Amino acid sequence: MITIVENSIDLDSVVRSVEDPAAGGVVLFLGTTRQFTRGRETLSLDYDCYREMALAKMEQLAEQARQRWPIVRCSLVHRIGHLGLTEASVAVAVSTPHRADAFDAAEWLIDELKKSVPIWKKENWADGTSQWVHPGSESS
Amino acid sequence: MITIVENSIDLDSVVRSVEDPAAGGVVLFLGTTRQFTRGRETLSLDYDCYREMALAKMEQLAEQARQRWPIVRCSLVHRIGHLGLTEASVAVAVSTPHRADAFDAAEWLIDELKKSVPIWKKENWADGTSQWVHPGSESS
Amino acid sequence: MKVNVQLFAAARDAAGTKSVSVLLHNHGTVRDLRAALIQDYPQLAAWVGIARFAVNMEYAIDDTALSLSDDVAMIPPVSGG
Amino acid sequence: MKVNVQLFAAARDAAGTKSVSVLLHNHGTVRDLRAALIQDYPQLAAWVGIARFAVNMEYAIDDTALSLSDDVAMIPPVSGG
Repeated sequence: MITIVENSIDLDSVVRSVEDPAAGGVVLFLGTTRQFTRGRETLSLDYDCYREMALAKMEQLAEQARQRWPIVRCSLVHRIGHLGLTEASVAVAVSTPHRADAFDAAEWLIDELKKSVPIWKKENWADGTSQWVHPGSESS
Repeated sequence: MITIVENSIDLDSVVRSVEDPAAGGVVLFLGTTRQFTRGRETLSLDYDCYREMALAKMEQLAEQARQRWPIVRCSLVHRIGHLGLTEASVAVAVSTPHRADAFDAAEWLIDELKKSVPIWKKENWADGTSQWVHPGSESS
Repeated sequence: MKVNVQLFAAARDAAGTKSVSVLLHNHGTVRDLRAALIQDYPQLAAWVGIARFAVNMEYAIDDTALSLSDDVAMIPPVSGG
Repeated sequence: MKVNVQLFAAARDAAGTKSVSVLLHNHGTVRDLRAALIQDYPQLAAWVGIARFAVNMEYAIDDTALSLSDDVAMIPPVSGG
């Protein structure tokens, strides 16, 4: 399951999507909305994406992960739109025959997703300002 | 949440138990019932435990993990009794401010749980035999 | 040829629009596109400098030549996840 | 003193019971317990050799001395997870 959703990510369906009799372990990563970043308070986030390309990149990452690890099933779900504190913006789920591979593949997938998938986060700060996060730019 | 349950592990409640505004990431590991182990087919599993000690050991592991990583919340749930294929026997959930710590702590917790928590698995093989798994013994 | 460039996030806010168009000579490259965007849309200059460009949903290099039918997007540093 | 030992998994199956009792002299150790179990319950001998023992829900070493009130359990190699 590789998808971009506008509402809450359904954890059960993500985990079910990677269940398989060949799997001995499932690793699920959720990126959640943190209240404080370097001392600055966040009230909420807004995510935007270049949808067609984001989906294509997510498919590519899943395919690359399959080439590196013995993955049984793999799902990537990103939520866009408005998110409150503690809500999950992204879910990565990987099932493998043996658990170490699931940990390695899930961590690689989220690391790569954050580097190459065209999705952007806007922080809505408690001081009333909002700011797109563009790592490496002056404004982020 | 550190607990031993007799029925299906409720994923939503496990994930909710580690949600926190201080967390930027959640890693959930599920150990699932695999159909084939070294070519041998499993139909189902039965788990037994020394309950009081298993809970005490799980609490100790969580405490040790808290000393090693900046854990926001951490849950360990083990299911005992009879499990069919693909069902989860164990759930480890860890939330941390930054995701790399959640991956490391969750992997450490499941590795240690498998070494020291007094819980045992019986394989019910497709050939009609059953066998307690005792790593290192001749029969396993 | 006229090239339409999709904009996102801070670049979209800076331009006040979801896409902009520039005129490039035939076989113009991403490098030419950057120069044209800076000239025609100075409010995008800071973002053009740090953005990648995607052509038909793949990241392109500055030497990539553009065609009339390409889908072109300006991809400022991403922050998904 | 009489020491009651909880059994689990294959050791329980081998003994056909959830716990067994052995007589140890006062201040007997886990090492003495292993010897007494092998003597009194030969069907447990293979498991006594590879098991750890827990005293009051902590893994004990062979030199650990036992008291009458201790909770003692034989812990064959674990396979949870």
